[in-house]
Amino acid sequence: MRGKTFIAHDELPEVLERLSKTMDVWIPTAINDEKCVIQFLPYQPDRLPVLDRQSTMPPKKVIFPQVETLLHFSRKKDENDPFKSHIELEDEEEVSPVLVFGARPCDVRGFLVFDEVYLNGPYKDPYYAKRREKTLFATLVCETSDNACFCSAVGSGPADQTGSDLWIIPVDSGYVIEALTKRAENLMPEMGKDATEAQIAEAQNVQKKVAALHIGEGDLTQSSDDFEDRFSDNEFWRDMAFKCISCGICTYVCPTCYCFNITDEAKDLDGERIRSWDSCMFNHYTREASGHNPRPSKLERYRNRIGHKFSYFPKKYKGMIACCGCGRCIRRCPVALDIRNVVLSLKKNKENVDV
Amino acid sequence: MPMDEKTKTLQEDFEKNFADLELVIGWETGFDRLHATPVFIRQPSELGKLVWNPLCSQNLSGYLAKNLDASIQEDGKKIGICVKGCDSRSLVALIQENFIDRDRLYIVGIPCEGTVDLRRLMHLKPSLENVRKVDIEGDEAVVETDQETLRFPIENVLARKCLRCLYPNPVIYDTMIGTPLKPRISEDKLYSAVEKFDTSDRKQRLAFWKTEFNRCIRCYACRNACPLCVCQDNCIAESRKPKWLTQRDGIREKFLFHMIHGLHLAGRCTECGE
Amino acid sequence: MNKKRDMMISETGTQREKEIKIIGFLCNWCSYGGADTAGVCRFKQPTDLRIIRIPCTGRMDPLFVVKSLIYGADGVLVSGCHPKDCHYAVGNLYARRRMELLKRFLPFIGIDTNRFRYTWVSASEGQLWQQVVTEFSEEIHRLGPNAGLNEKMDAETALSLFNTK
Amino acid sequence: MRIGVFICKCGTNIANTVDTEAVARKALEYPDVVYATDYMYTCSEPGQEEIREAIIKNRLQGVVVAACTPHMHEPTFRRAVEKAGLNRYMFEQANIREHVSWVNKDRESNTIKAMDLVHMAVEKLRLNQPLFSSKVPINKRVLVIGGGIAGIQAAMDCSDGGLDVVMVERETTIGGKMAKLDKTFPTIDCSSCILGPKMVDISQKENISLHAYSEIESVSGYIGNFEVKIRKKATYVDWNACTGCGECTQKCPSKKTYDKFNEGLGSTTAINIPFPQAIPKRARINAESCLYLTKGKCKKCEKVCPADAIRFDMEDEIITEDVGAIVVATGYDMFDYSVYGEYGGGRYPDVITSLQYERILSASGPYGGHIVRPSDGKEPRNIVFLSCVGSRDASVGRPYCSGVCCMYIAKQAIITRDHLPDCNCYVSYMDIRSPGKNYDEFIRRAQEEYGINYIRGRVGKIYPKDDRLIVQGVDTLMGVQMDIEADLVVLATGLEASEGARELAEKLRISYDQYGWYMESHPKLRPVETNTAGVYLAGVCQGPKDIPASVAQGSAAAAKVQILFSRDTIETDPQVALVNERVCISCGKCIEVCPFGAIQWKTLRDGSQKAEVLPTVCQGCGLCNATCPPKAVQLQHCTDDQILAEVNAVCE
Repeated sequence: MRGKTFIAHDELPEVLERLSKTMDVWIPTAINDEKCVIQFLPYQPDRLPVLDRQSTMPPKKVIFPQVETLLHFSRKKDENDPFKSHIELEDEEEVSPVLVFGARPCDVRGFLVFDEVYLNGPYKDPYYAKRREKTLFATLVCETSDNACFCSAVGSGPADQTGSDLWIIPVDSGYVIEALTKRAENLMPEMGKDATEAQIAEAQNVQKKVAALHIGEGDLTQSSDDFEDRFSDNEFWRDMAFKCISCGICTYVCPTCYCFNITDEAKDLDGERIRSWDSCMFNHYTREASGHNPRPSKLERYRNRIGHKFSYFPKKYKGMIACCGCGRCIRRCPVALDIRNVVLSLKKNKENVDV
Repeated sequence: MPMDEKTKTLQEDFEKNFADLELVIGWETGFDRLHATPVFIRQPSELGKLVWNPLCSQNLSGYLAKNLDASIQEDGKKIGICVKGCDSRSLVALIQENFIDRDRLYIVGIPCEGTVDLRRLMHLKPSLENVRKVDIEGDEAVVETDQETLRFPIENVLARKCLRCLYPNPVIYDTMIGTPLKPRISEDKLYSAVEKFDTSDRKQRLAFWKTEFNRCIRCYACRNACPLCVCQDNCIAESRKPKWLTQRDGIREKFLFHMIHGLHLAGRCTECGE
Repeated sequence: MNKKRDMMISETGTQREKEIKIIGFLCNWCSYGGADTAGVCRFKQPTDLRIIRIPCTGRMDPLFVVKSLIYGADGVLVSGCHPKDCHYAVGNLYARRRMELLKRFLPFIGIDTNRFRYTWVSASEGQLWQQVVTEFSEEIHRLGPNAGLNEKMDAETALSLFNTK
Repeated sequence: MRIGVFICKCGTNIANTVDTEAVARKALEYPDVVYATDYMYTCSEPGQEEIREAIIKNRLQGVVVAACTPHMHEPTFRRAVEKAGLNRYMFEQANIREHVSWVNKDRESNTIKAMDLVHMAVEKLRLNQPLFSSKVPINKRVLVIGGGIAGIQAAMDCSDGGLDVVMVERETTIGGKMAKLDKTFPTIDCSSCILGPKMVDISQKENISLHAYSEIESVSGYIGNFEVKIRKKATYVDWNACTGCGECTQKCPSKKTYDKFNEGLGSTTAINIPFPQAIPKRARINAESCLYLTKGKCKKCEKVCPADAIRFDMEDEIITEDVGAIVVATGYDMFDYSVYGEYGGGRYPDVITSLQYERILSASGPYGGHIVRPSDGKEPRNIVFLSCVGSRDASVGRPYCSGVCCMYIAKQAIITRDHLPDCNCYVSYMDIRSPGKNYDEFIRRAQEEYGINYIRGRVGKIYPKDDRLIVQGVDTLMGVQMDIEADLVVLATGLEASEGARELAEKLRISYDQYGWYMESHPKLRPVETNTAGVYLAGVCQGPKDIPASVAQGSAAAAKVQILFSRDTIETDPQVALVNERVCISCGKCIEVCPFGAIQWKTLRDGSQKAEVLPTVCQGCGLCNATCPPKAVQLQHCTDDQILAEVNAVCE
């Protein structure tokens, strides 16, 4: 096994270039610098990683694409009886191995939520599993946080290594890389030179310093009972959800939101079955075929979002809350709705609540 | 009038008139002092939350058309709402289209010097921390942090829509806070960007829009923030019957979605920039 | 002939390379009748047009035109009763405003406005209909096939555009 | 769905240039198509039988026929599928004759085009829904708007058939323009002698209620069930009390009131009855010239009225009538000749209109039937009649022929020669149009028996010289200049849509052309119907015509009403708009755009307001569908999805 390696700043493109020969390397990159939108895209020679701040969109789509074709189908009519037909199905082809380079601990933690649902459950999602198995995460120790970040409040932290395969520690002159899983070790020969003692020491200092940080106030992980108590408090939810404009951006930028919709798009006798992101903020999410909707307004929908993340999910999955504290939903919300505030408010003035 | 004073006048005005109001819609400081967020006040004791500053970008008039159904109408009491110049125009449009009843509103208009585009600000100063206050003084945006006071030329940090705003002053109001302002742009220059765009050839224009729409993630925030996008949950972009769009995320679907948005707002848009 | 046709039918992809396809939205009362009249009079026309019968041009949402063009129709022709001559009194007046708006909007978003045309042809104007179809078809042939917004190709072009900026 | 496709060869009409067999074979590849064939004459009885058999044998649920235009045989095929037990709307027709085989000879391209059209029809049909007509009861009362000869005829015919009739007349008396005429062509019989008895009948029929001096305020509802609001304008005389004795008109001191009935020749009193045979014969005070109403002093009429009928405080009153059908017979106005500056533009008192001349000729007119000049009361020695004043002249926006002028000029000239045998009559004409029964003979009599001078050519100028008028023009047949010293010039003024015709059309939601004439549903085959079901046209309001034609159309409109009322209910066309209340966002835009007032607000149980289409009023234009932002309103049988399906069939 190789020890820790070092990549100097100016060697990074070279390393990425080399890695991308054998696998798809997704990096956070600014597609239009002026607009400050950073998203994960496959590495290309003229595409540079932006590592000094959190990406606008998490790397969710690497494993869980916004739209994914599950299968192609085509109906073949019986020549003798055109009413009869048989259906030929064709799965999507295999996926290639992927390295996500430069994700942050919160981004990676999002996939742990996914894993509970799509890998460890009674049912395994083959489409998710297929990509998940072939994906490695090279995660960056997170030195930059802002007022919307709250990873420590959800039981994680800026130096949380859970779910990562490689560990990237930024030091003055570059990055120190460390393999965390067996799968990652094969990649180490590609990861620059061996790190010097001094670099390793510097990296340990950074790691230590960052690990000591507590990002976000309070503890949001034990809110399940509070939520249940509040469930019927319509006035509370009205006030909490009032400013929400029912757009879906919080769910789209969320590394843990895993809901999807499946539709068949057919033309004549051929078509494909596609799976696309869905959002519980949308009216259609729970609309029934009859037209009835059990969550008719944003009050019920917003309550569900909180409940799902902080109560239903941890109840079902060993206490794990479906929130990674990345703060994107707060940062990107057009009306700056603060999910932390809502969760903390669950506790307040409880004596007034008529249960 | 400085921002603090305006905030104070704003609070006082609502306090004076609160007896007639069931609800006040305004802005408060968000999760940090760099963010403002809509606030809905039902108790006079909470009026202290109200703020006015160049971060109050959200157009609150949309809440009136979309979210206030008949049920919250309390015996003849009115809804108080704060509007900037652009917001007031949306309000007029909504009143004209009979989505809201002018008589139910108590409108406090605030002449607006422009709102700060946080993305532009963060681009200039990515590590902006511990902000205390953001204000506009003449042609400069002033950002006070715990450590220092920063000054930026407004053309670098103001939302672009604000730089070409013709209506800094509310066009409809019951009370106005502060004195009317002059637009920062003359009418003849208003469409200079569009004119410039018009000089590009068709293929460049198509490429431009493809690039823009390619970034779209179909989260529908643009639509939901738009005060005049009144279909909301029934938008044909999501409807399966009729089915105008599929769930695919290709450029076609995004393009058509934005065409729907564009054509549905043709002749109605008040250029609030939401 | 049969062989050629069979080829064109089996390879639906290549069939389209030859045929230009124009979608015509025609009001039932005037232009559809005008097209019938042109047929009855045997006024020869190009074969590119596929007519969709609608009750009135007032039924036309401009989005039908946008959708057709984005999805690869080579041309779109909307035709109804002459203004003031609408079967439903005012339907075509609304249509005229909408189509005029669309005509100005299309170039702004980079769609060739020459691929879209609206005209007024009454049920008796078979000759005019022949002229309209012939001229418009010639125009569309001159412009060539419309790629529309092709999914895959465009994702790539769009990305390459980011990088060259 | 199980769809059957039938490709018609139409003999050789289609089969010559379209490979129908290949189209049928291709159709089998489309989704849901389980049966496809071609046939020689699909519309023939055996062809229809084949469709019916195929429906039953293959348990088809929808049928596409690719044949001629649906305008030709859609009803035929709908009946055919209905006979086999399908809903008539589970049918689509692809037009591969008028739109394909007849307009190009390229067999290969035609075949592909036909395949596409069949494909589109199949895709649309897959989204068709069975539609069902509903039945609504008919209110068997008819409203006749306008009490001229056309309206009178329509009202009488309806009344004679046993229908209740409501007649609304704008003036204080019925009779219209015909009541002002002296004689009628080509028989020279007395106009009031033939009209008078009909007017009296109207007043005496028990099933006709007459609202004179009234106008239509608004019309709502739909065929079989209209609700009409009528404004009864203030007459300042209680017509229930007034006996029409005329005492008041004798004593009224305001004698300079414009005499509308006499076309402004002479003047009348502020309180007045237009003419002795008026129906109803009731007095009305002209508020603009009444001394009491303008200056607050007088009340002479009140003092002399033996019936105490004067009501100075009277106001307009709105009444409501419910009817099942409406006959519009609002007639016309005379063209305002003053736009012709070269004819004096109204400045010379002895240049008059033909209708003024009728009043001069009339024994009940201002001069008692003596032909004298308005300026000095002298008998004229030379009279010139000018034809086409405001007709066939695009420069004044009147390119159409008024149709009656040639004839009435001949009539007036003949009567003139009867009255004043020494008076020379000249007629300056462009062309003579006399296509009616005995009309051309009449013109010949004028020329040959009565020695009236017909001069072909236009008059360029009329100017006064001493107390006469010089009519200067050109005689195009002789090729010489024409200068006639005339004592009186009669302008054959053309006909134009009556004042307020457009406003009324909008209330009735019927179409009018660029001149304001009301548009019939079809110029040849539906000449008295409008595009608003239950509204019919009679007389000149639809376009210039003479008395026989107006009477004929009045009777025709009455016949249409009788036909409608011969049933107790009407079946509605189910191809109408329908609102999905769950999707409706209550913006009201559909209500604003609907040309027929077919959409109204409906209050749901939760108090919210949603749009609702009245299926009986809806004409199926789809304007609301195009306007509705969330597409909550969908036009049945032409929904967004159906149009999109057709688009998608062509694209990609």
